[in-house]
Amino acid sequence: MLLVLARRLANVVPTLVAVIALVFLLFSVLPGSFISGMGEDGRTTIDPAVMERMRKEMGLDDPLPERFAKYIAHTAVGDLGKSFRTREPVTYLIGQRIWPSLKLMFAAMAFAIVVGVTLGFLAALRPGSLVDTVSMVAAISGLSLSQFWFGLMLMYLFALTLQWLPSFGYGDGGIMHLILPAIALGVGPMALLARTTRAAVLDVLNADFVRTARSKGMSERRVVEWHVLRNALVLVITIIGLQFGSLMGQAVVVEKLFAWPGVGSLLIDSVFQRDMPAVQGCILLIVLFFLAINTLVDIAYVAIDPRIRYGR
Amino acid sequence: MTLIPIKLMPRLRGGTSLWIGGGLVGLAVFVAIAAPLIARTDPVMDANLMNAEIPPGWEFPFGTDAQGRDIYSRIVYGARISLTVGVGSQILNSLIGVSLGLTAGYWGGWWDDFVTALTNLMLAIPSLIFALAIMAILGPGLSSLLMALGLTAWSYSCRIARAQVLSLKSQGYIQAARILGYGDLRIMFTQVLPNILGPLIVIATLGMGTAILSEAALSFLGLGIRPPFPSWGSMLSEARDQINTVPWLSIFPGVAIFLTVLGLNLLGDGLRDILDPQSTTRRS
Amino acid sequence: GVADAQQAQTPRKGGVIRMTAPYAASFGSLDPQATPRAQDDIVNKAIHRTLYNWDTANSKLVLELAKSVSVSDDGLVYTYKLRDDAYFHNGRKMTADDIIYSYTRIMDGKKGYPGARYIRLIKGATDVEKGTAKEISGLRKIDDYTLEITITDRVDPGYYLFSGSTAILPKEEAEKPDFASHPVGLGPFKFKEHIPGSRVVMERFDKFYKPGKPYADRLEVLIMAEAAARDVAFRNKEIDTSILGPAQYVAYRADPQLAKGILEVPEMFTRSIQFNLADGGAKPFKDKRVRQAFNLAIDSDLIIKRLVKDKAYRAVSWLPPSSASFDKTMKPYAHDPEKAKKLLAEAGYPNGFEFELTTSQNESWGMPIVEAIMPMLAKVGIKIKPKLVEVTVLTEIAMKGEHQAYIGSSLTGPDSLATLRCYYSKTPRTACNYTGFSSPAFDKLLDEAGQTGDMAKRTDLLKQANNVLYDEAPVWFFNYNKAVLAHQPWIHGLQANPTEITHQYPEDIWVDATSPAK
Amino acid sequence: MAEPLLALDDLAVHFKVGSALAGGVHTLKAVDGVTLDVKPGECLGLVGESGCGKSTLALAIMGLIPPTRGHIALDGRDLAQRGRLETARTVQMIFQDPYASLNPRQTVRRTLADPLRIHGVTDRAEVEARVVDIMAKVGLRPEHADRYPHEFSGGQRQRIGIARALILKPKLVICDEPVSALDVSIRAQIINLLLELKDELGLAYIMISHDLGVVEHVSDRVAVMYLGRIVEQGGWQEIFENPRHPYTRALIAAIPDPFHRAAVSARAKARGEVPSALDPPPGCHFHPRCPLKADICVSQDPPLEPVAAGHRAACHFRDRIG
Amino acid sequence: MTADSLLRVEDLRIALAGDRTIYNAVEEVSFEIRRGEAFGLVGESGCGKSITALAVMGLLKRPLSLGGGKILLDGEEIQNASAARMRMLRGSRIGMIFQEPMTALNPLSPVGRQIAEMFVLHQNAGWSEAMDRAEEALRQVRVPSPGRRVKDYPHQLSGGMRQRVMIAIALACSPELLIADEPTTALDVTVQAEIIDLMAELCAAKGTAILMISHDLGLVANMCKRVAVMYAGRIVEAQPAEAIFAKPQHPYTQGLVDSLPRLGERSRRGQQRLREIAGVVPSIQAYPAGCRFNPRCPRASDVCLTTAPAITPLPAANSIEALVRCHHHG
Ligand SMILES: Nc1ncnc2c1ncn2[C@@H]1O[C@H](COP(=O)(O)OP(=O)(O)OP(=O)(O)O)[C@@H](O)[C@H]1O
Ligand SMILES: Nc1ncnc2c1ncn2[C@@H]1O[C@H](COP(=O)(O)OP(=O)(O)OP(=O)(O)O)[C@@H](O)[C@H]1O
Ligand SMILES: [Mg+2]
Ligand SMILES: [Mg+2]
Repeated sequence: MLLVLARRLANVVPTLVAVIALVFLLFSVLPGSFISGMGEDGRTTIDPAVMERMRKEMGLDDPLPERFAKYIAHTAVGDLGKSFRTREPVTYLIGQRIWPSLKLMFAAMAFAIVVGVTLGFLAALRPGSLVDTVSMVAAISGLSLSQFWFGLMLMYLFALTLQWLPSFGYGDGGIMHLILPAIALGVGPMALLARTTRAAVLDVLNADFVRTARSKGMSERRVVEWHVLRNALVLVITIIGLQFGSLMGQAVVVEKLFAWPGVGSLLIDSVFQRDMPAVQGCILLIVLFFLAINTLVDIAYVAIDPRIRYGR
Repeated sequence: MTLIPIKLMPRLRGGTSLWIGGGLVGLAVFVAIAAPLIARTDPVMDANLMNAEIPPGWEFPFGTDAQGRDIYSRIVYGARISLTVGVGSQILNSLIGVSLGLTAGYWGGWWDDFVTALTNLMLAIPSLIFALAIMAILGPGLSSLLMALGLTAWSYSCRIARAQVLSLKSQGYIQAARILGYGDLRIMFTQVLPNILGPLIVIATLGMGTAILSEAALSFLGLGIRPPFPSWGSMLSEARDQINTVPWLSIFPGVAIFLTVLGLNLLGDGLRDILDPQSTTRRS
Repeated sequence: GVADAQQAQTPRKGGVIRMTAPYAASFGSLDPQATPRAQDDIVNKAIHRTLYNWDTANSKLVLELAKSVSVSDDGLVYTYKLRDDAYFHNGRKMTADDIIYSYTRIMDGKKGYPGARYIRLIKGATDVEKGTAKEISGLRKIDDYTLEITITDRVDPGYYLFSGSTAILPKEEAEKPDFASHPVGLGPFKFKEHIPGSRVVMERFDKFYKPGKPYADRLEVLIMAEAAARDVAFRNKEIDTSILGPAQYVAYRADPQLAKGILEVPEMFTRSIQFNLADGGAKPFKDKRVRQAFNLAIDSDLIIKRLVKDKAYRAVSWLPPSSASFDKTMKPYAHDPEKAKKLLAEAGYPNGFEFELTTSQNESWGMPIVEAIMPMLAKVGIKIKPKLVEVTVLTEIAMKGEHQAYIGSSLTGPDSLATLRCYYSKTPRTACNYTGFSSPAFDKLLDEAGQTGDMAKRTDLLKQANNVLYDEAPVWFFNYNKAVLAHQPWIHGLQANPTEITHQYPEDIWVDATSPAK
Repeated sequence: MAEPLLALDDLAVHFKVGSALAGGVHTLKAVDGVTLDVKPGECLGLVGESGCGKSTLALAIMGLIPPTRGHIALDGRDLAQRGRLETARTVQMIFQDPYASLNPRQTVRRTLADPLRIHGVTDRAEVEARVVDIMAKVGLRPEHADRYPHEFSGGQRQRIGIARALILKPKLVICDEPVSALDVSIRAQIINLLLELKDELGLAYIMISHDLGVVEHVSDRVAVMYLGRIVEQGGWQEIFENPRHPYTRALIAAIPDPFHRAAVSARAKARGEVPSALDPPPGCHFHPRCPLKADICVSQDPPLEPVAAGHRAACHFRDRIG
Repeated sequence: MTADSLLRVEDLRIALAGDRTIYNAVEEVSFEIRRGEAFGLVGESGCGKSITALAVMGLLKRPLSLGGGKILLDGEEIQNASAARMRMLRGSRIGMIFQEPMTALNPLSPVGRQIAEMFVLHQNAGWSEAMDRAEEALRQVRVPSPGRRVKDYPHQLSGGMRQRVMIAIALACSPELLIADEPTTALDVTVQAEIIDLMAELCAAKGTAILMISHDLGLVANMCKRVAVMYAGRIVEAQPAEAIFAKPQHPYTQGLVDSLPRLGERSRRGQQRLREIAGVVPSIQAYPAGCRFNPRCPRASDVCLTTAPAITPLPAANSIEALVRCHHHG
């Protein structure tokens, strides 16, 4: 257990460093400085003298290697710098966004898992049946949907036409505001999970050991409960992990559409404001989240799959 | 070249998803190629503000937009851009992914470690985020979009290529080729590549759908194609403010995207059944 | 009905106001001095106060934190009698020291606060900025409620000191490291909560200096950058005010219910294509006839009517109609492609030419407009190669002169002199002379206007200068923005602020009992 | 005595398995100190259980796996000094699985002609003639040339594999279980073919097989491998009739023979499982399963020593058996 | 039908649903196994051995189905028995061992539990009692330190150990019949011998009859009393084990016996050319008319091309039935 964790961490660190370097380099060549990002709608013009002074102040005129070294040194101790835009520490800015982001992701994933895995299971247990056809058509359609288009449709249907749910925003952080964005975000993973679960369950149902189980005189129900579920779960959990891990990245669109105060909207905002420290911080967080979830999946594997638990 | 051995032919009959998917994609490709023939007007210059926002009807089958341009014609030309984005970025992805994956799997050693690390790195940064960063740097436009989507999603084909090579490497015919004195590159191109094309084509097909959706998402975020040339994504994104007032502006590009991506996904599924029968749905 | 109208006369106390912040997906900073963004000022106007304010009803500057002011004869020394009833939200009374502290803070050279450009008007401010002085010599406290300000130019300091970025802050709070997340000011509402990316909630400040105000118990500003989502939310009655784009403008006007709640104002923004007349630009634009032809070739009225959906006023010249120097007798360039062709031929471009037009995605002054003028210009032979950039980069490109022409929106008020300075030949490109325009006649008129203390004469000189611009046409005069604010029937007291319609006067706003918000 | 065609001297192939991050690196001694030679025209049978290193040995001889230690000499010259192409013209290989050993996307003609071109035979007519010739030799008809592998049965595919191995006219052919993946009723066809070709072309073989019957049938000499080492080596008759290593005896005893039911004493049988090559037992690798195990077997590794002319066995008790 | 007949298969036909037609993957298969007897079924890959075994277990799955014939277990017709009835028989009265010990066990479940399931399913045992008995069952199949091994997962065991676990599962409820479908092909030769011995020994002790399926004629003949040879979906010959080697009657059996080099053969007779069986095994879709062996048969005559040969009983040796299906046997 500890070993697996240590091993993962050893793998994660170089990836993280590489991501930090990559992001830094990418955004050091961005045209347009943060200052031009400070006005919008052409409404404010900023004094060039001020701009010069601020560039100096923020160390933007230092040579690239020097900036990079400084950046790495600071990041290593958890200091992501100060936002160009709000002059607050990036960690603080991100800190404010993490909770809403997590809430949205967990809700979306819960939706995806509950609906997707259930559909996939039902489909696999009766291949070729109506349930199977319908859920697989739904799944492949779900994969073909443009996220923001689907989000808009949800908004119009549930908020405007039916008036069941609020259309956008975080509200008081209650569940009502969460439903629509969670569905919009969760529909992709849901479709994927439905398909994966179906394939995984079918895979397992055709495995030799299921035939062994049947030859023992087990009822179909017991076969599923004792031998199929757990094995299918091993396959499904990878997809859950991968999906979950990348959800924070995918959430950009949904967060923007629903004005959800998460990391994604902070990122997109910061990109447009050329707020480099904030952008780097957000991407770092997103990557970190991805890696963390994958580490958790690895640990889950260890718990579920004895083949990994005992070396190999 | 016989990509699909004859024994596969009987299976073609059963694959409904292949036929529907192939039909939809074929239609999109046809529309894109024949755009100048089947479009009614120029998608950019034939703006006539006097015709602005006419609902679908006899004169304009899909209606007109705020500039008075024929939406049908814009959709038709949009197919070109959207498919270019889909196909172009996937070609780029496949080229990068396959050359890295192929060589990494075949040569192994430090190169393999390096490529694997790079792949993991790419996988760790969500490709939309990566594409967004690249778009922000390069600015909107077709070529930046091709770069942004073509440089960021190669990890899938790379992984597949590598895994396939690893499993093929111990196959008798690869070893036989080495024993017979074939050079490494010759082995990769004549022995390995033709035999791993199947799953690669599948992944590329599915990737095209993803690319088209990513283009739409990037357009929505304000980092998409460079107007005035229409892509479905940019049309959809421009029309989103009017979804309630001028619905046909968003319905038609939305449907075009949906059907094309659906077609690509179905086609990919169908092809997978034929070309890559052992793999189950494992895409992420 | 009548009953409604009567009820509308007596403001109700209590209730919740829910306004929207439509310009970006977040607020930059709630430290008003740290941000120049219109988006942030939507909140900051409620929490903070500046020395002057803009009186929308009468289109003029008024004193806000002072009861009266007297001006020396040379027009450079202003003595203010400050309010003695203004309290900060922490309960402390405002004094002259707070103003001195606030202005000095803005001039901290290390911080680069955007408001510095306004405070520089005060004598000695630049010394503080450079670090050669600790105090601004032009600020003098006479007693707690009397302040003397010495300025460097003969201008009305009100144009400078009403900007949100010159808000007056209490030292003891502003010095705290978390001030930006717990702002304290003089405004009618005090800060309660900020969920970044979502909303800011404020509560009534009972010791606000205007008696009986504000009315509402709570003020919420909800971030809502997506027009479509905003539309849904407004129709869903989740917000009380919403900014309308052209598409919604049409729809809302067509809807009998929604049409009742539309507030329109000609904002002080002029939309135009600015030609780069300097060496980096396209050669043809150096010829005045080409620029005129450009203006004649485009059917601007048609674009405004059909594409902009009448959500704009046709531009005549540079200054907006709300400016005193606007010449009401002038007629905008007519739509006359024939004449345009003739002028082009005279200038030596009978077959037209091609140029690169830098544009953003903005729906009112970006790509959609370019798409509409492309075919029109093509008819006279001018071909456009659009170059799409982000809004944020546009200004930078303009400053660097890396463009042949760009389409944008410029603030053209309320200070007409400052506005026209953007075409003064000695104004550097980095300030705002993005066209690189230079005309001796224009310069002379502007010099004279700057020197005169006679306001009527100045207005007249500026009018002439504006007419020079009309003739020289360094830009394509497109339109003046019409800002449109949709509001729910239960919200009252909104004002058509021409400087920025989202900047409301929250102390005057009240909601009646039909509001669904609790 | 003829100069050996192939001489292995203390050949060892070790694999590094695992990774430093995942549980540590271990050394797997797939082949560990093998000394062998093959003379021209001779067939050497190589038997041993799964995983004992037979295929690895073959691949090392082919130059596909670099040896960790020891030497491989072909035609008297060290493999390392020979060119890739030269080696290819001297030694070739036939694989076990006729389905996996042919490129599914290549016609028979391409499979056979490409190697010729690589080896500098550019004349079209000559290439064609050699392809047709070799196909005839292995019993394929000329019209088969333009078909793809999936159009052939397993036996035919193995013929194609044999043709491919012979197209460059090698002197030594390594057959790695050439028949074990074939239908039982087809095996005789292939074994006969291999023997015919041997006589006709004067080939030397290394015949790797599980099937003792096959090895006995075709080999001139036999080597028995256990966990990477040769434990016994000698003429076929010696090995099968007078085995001196308990492992060889166990192998023979394990073959069910309906004619000689219970003929072999239970004493000859091995017990238990084959240990992992990753972690072989100390001393004699066979001792945990050996019916003759004594203390010396645990502590000392018996060398491969002669028991009779041309017959060597690696057992402390080699002289007591038999 | 003999008095102590345990399993009797009569005229079994297994249908394989193809794209358009239905093929008979197996047809006219009849055999009988008596209590405690070891019966061998030999044949090349794809001739239908495994599906015959699955048919007996009632485990055929699409596209395969029972096309006809009777299966009698202890006199009871089970070919149409209810699912519940079949579940009761499976495991408790018929046990089965599969070819691949690597995949036939659930990788995520401890082997002890997989054995214990049998007691829970068929003997109403509680889990803890069942686990104790599983340990005992492991001891019976001579797995060292069974107390520890019950908690092990399949991947921790070697191939031979796993196959021992499979045997323990199959024999857990002391079934009357054990179907062993190529139980040792995936194992090393030396291990193979041990497993076969173990199986034979346990069955003898419990009085369990064995249906032993293999493609190795030698192996089957060695272990079983009676052997049937299948070719292309039909049984072509059945004889006592010694006889089938000494006096094979069907040309196919004769070919098999002669074509393979047997240990000691070269010493006795020198290196001779092996006898070949010409041609290849036909695929289901292309079974020839008449006798299915006719394209490869040296004795084929016109009648073989048109008429499928009927069963010819052979003179019984040791009172065991023997038969051959050939127009020109002998
Ligand atoms: N590339 C490799 N990396 C690590 N270990 C290997 C590699 N190739 C083979 N081995 C290991 O070396 C040992 C010998 O393998 P080899 O394939 O030579 O056995 P073999 O005798 O041919 O067995 P079989 O009869 O099953 O073909 C095995 O334990 C195998 O797992
Ligand atoms: N699920 C299935 N779908 C289609 N055909 C099948 C299926 N299962 C078996 N068959 C076919 O039925 C025939 C008999 O198969 P079976 O598995 O019984 O052969 P076998 O004699 O056991 O061969 P092996 O020695 O390879 O195990 C084969 O030709 C096989 O292709
Ligand atoms: Mg091998
Ligand atoms: Mg079988």
